[in-house]
Amino acid sequence: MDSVALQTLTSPVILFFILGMLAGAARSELSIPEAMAKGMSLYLMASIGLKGGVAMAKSGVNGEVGAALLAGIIASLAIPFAAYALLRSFGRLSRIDAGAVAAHYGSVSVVTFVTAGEILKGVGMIPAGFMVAVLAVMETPAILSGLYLARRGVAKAGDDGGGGLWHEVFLNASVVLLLGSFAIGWIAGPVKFEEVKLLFDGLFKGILCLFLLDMGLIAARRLLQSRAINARLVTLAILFPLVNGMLGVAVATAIGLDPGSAAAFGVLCASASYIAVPAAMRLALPQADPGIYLTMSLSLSFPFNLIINIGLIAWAARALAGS
Amino acid sequence: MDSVALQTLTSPVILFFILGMLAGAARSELSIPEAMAKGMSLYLMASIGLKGGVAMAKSGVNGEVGAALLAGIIASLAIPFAAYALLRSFGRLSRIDAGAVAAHYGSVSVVTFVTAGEILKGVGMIPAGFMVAVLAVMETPAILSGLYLARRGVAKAGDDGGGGLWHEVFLNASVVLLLGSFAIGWIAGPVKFEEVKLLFDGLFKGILCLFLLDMGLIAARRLLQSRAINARLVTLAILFPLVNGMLGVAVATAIGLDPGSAAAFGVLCASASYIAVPAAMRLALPQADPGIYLTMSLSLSFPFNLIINIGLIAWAARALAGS
Amino acid sequence: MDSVALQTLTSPVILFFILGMLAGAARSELSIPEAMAKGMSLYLMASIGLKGGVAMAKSGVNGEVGAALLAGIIASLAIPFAAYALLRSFGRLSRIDAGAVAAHYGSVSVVTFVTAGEILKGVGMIPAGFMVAVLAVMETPAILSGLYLARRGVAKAGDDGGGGLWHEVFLNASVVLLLGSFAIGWIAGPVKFEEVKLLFDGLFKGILCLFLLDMGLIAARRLLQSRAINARLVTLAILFPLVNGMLGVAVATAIGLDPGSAAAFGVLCASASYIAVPAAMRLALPQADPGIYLTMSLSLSFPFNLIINIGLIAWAARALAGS
Amino acid sequence: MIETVIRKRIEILADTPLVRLVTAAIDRCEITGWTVLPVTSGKGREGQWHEERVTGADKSLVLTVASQAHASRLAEELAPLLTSHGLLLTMWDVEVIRGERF
Amino acid sequence: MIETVIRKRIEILADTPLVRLVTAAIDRCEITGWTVLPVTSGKGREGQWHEERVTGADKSLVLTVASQAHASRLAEELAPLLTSHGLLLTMWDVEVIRGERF
Amino acid sequence: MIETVIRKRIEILADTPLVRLVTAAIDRCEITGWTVLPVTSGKGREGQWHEERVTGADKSLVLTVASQAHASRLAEELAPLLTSHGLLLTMWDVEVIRGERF
Ligand SMILES: Nc1ncnc2c1ncn2[C@@H]1O[C@H](COP(=O)(O)O)[C@@H](O)[C@H]1O
Ligand SMILES: Nc1ncnc2c1ncn2[C@@H]1O[C@H](COP(=O)(O)O)[C@@H](O)[C@H]1O
Ligand SMILES: Nc1ncnc2c1ncn2[C@@H]1O[C@H](COP(=O)(O)O)[C@@H](O)[C@H]1O
Ligand code: NA
Ligand code: NA
Ligand code: NA
Repeated sequence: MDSVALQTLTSPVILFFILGMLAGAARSELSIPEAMAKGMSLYLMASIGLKGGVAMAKSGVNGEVGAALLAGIIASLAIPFAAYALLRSFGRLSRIDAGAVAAHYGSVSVVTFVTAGEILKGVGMIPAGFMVAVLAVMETPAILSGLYLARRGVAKAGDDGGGGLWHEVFLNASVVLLLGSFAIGWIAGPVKFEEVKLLFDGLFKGILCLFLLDMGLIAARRLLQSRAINARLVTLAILFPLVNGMLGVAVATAIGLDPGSAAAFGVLCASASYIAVPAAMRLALPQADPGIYLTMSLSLSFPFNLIINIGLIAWAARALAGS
Repeated sequence: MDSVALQTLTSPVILFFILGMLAGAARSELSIPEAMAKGMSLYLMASIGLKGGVAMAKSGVNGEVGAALLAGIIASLAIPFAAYALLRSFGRLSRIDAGAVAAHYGSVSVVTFVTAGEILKGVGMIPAGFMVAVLAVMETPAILSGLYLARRGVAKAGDDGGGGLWHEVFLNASVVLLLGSFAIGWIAGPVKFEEVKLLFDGLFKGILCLFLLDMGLIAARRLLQSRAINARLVTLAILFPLVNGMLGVAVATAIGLDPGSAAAFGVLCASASYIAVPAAMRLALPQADPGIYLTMSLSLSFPFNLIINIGLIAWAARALAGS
Repeated sequence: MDSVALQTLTSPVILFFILGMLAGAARSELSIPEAMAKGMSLYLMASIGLKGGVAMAKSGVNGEVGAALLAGIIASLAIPFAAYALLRSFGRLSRIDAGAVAAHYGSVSVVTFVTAGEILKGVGMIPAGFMVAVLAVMETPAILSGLYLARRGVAKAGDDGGGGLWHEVFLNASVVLLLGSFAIGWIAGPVKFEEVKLLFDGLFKGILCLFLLDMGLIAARRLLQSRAINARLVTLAILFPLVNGMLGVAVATAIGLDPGSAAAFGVLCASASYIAVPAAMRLALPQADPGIYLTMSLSLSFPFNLIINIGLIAWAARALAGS
Repeated sequence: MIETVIRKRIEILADTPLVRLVTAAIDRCEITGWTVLPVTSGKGREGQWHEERVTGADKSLVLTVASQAHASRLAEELAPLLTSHGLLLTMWDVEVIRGERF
Repeated sequence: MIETVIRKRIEILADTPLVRLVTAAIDRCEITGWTVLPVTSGKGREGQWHEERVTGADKSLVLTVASQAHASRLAEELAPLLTSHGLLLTMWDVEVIRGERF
Repeated sequence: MIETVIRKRIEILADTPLVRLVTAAIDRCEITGWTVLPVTSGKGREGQWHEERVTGADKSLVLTVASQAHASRLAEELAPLLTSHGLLLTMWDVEVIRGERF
């Protein structure tokens, strides 16, 4: 684990994230233009989609893929139930807030996945290409669970967001871009990919640095301004990634994934959405407080995952594979 | 021709365009920030300008260049007359709408040219560097023809746009950037170009992918929302590129261009503007309906050129050169 | 000096700047989206910070570093006093305008520094890594001097900007980003830097081209619209860079810097801020006329430095080192 | 002097993911059109926010011009959303030329 | 209480390539200034549009503050363009401080 | 028909580095919130400007909705800055729903 921890803390990627958090905490005026941040997030998704598809074209489809996809969908559906129970009892949240937060933890964070990929690559644990598809399928099932939990027994008064919601959930920008570029990578294959590799592979880590600088700024600023967060919720925002990550690694190892992919699966379970799910919640559960769910997922669990938990998960995946 | 068709349909560049069209047709929320799209289009123009200039510095000026430039200017002036006749008779458009649409088909699409360049390079038919200058000189003459046709015999009531129009036409951003970076490439030459080659050459194809993703989205969305398009206009939007492309290849071969350059010339004739000309038309012919000219050039002719017509033109250029 | 002059005038970097100035002077509609320009300036600062830090990690800290930092701080504090005297007497400016302009000349222009770095590299005079830290520490002391000069003896009526000002000065985006990425480069070291080198080093010069295209446009447009500029102020806007540059080179050579670093130091003294200082002046000296200070620093001194003065300074640094 | 008529101008500040709900309501009221403006940052009872298009936590301003009758219908249509979805609605009289369009 | 005077605020939505025509008209009316705001998307009789700066099919909002007399002159100046160029103009009274500026 | 109350809408155009001064003044007046809109270009007595976020020479529009009393207080608070810092302030009556929020 030490090698991963060192790998993490001297990686420019993580250091830029920490710089962003420090600058945000010091209330510096530093900020990345919105359009650039949005552009970088689209780039990151297109890149990992493409690279996953190319890896898939190289390796071919095998049994593992189906198992991993199924495990991902089940995890995304199931995690919110466990999280909801704790958020209601220990976290003392209302039904609606608990449902909204639970949806975030069932879903995934693309950037956490991507950063983990770079860190794992650095220690020779390269995740399989199909993990990108697992990432894509895990984004949305959690939204269904979260809404079910939040609305159970409540008469849906004037469900205006309805039609828009399903659209948002299934044709959501990141799912379309991830799966679309996955397909393109698969069709184009490794030879054609060469022509665009410099952009989508060569620059990847550098652009991730700049993107994480921005995420650090946003995470710290939000934390400073949050009012609704208490010690119980902080505890849960650390506990969820820890437990979900370990369980994820265990399941993935059990279904036969290699250590790199098992670690990536653990990271997916550990990570919490802060892009797709918040947008869906604004539509479907407008009464839920973004001050709770965004702060927990973005300002607490996200940094914890990046700086500490990816290292722990990688260590666990190795330990389990070694046994 | 088969090799070009295959080349086209497995190229990440074209696949990203198709992904954009599909996402747009499915009304996905996916969208590229405006500032990023604008930035990428500036990058693409600076890149082809530079590369053309560098190629020119290598090859030196020869007789072909003058012939190609002249042919380009004549084509840009003449095409609108032929197109106008068909738009009035077969297309049943008003004089003003027909003039506006005709101007688009006489002018050129930078992105179609650039995409054709990549596809032609893939099959070993590299266009000469000076074709970039031909591209630049073909942008504006068509605007003059289109306006002449639209306004013939009409008393120009309160020609407010006048002064602004000539400015728009001759100092228009894409002409300035294309010719400016062409001159820079020429002055700097191949040795100095090395220093910036990674950005302007290495990343070119990758950035074209992301740009075409956006163009696909815009083209599909516009098609979905268009109300003024009927079967006659769809027919013309396919016919114009087909016929103009073939004639262009024939002329270019006749004046002695190599097959790659002849194909590029054909693509210029086939392509329709959707950036410079629409802006000029809003100023000079505000009564013309953008729902007609933008939909025809951007949502119909542009995809047809990218996906099918470039392949046909390349095949024709080869066939003619072989004969 | 001839080799540097030639180096300068055939460099794509400078040619793009000139293209921007010409397009701006011709009132072309060409423009770079704000968000892209802002993004490129953040990229340039992160890049030179990183590269400086990595160079520092390679070379280790030595006595020169401390001397250079101290000289930088003193220059930044002192230059405004000399400039102020001339701006009041020869330039005939009011106390407030003279103080504001003086602050600009004491501070530095990141882009001038960066462009000089590329030009110096081209003639084999590579500045030491720690010069980035000198750049960062020279940004703000001049603001203090300028404010002191402008406000001396004036009762500060309703000093609303106060609190915000110190914040702006010390946690200003460029200082945070420069020093932050300097630290990251230092911690990560040359091996880890390899992973992100393609973005932060490989693309550097190309992105600088596009950025300078925009700066040329902005500089020329501002000059066209300026009303408050007269021959006296134009004279000073040329004189300050000339004299400060030569004095800077002399001092730097005297304290033992190598010719490349001495030239870089001269460029820092010669350059005038047009990002950090104008923002601080709007807050702290709102009555000062931006039409004077921005036009002098951005539209006059900046082009003079880029196109002519960097060459002169490099020649002086060589001549002094040779003696 | 050119003839003008009085219409209502309504502006609604909403979270960007909710803009579609607002424009759908405008369409339902058969108002001829709407326009969306970007917004950079803000502060309200729920705290301050700043350019966060990445997390979808940003806002937009929807503006529409309508007759008094249509405007009232829109206000009523949106009223239930105002509290639940945290919308901010302001409305005032403006003069327009070619009033028959609205 | 601070003294305010009444001026007209005029806002004109126009295709971005046409903004120059609008600001030229404002200048001709000798109004002291104008300000342009970006616009993201919209819908009118000619259908919906969305962030298309690349094709020049986007719009901008020009805002200007002027005296009643200047405002009327501007409205008359722009009236012929309203229909031909599809501009949307709204105008209303606002209070300003330091009214002598406008 | 839905009940509305009258509030003041105040819009202040300011250089972006000065926005913090304006919002601080709004906070001091205990107004519930504010919203900042981007601005692209403009022209005034000091000449024309255009998208120059890089040099910090760009502007922003701050909008706030407040009761008459709060609005007057804000106008007085900002009055000294108007001339010295070149702010442009306009203010008018608007109808709002759920007026108790402001
Ligand atoms: N009633 C309205 N309220 C606000 N904006 C409108 C309205 N009608 C039209 N627009 C805007 O004006 C543009 C052109 O309208 P039109 O000429 O009707 O297509 C639309 O795309 C909208 O952005
Ligand atoms: N009458 C006006 N209407 C709208 N905006 C104005 C007006 N006058 C000035 N402005 C804006 O305020 C800025 C500063 O004005 P000034 O202080 O007169 O240079 C200008 O650049 C415009 O953006
Ligand atoms: N009084 C106000 N004036 C202008 N904008 C406001 C006001 N109150 C709230 N807002 C805006 O509405 C958003 C949501 O407000 P709230 O629901 O109170 O947090 C804020 O972030 C501001 O952008
Ligand atoms: Na998860
Ligand atoms: Na053509
Ligand atoms: Na200096």
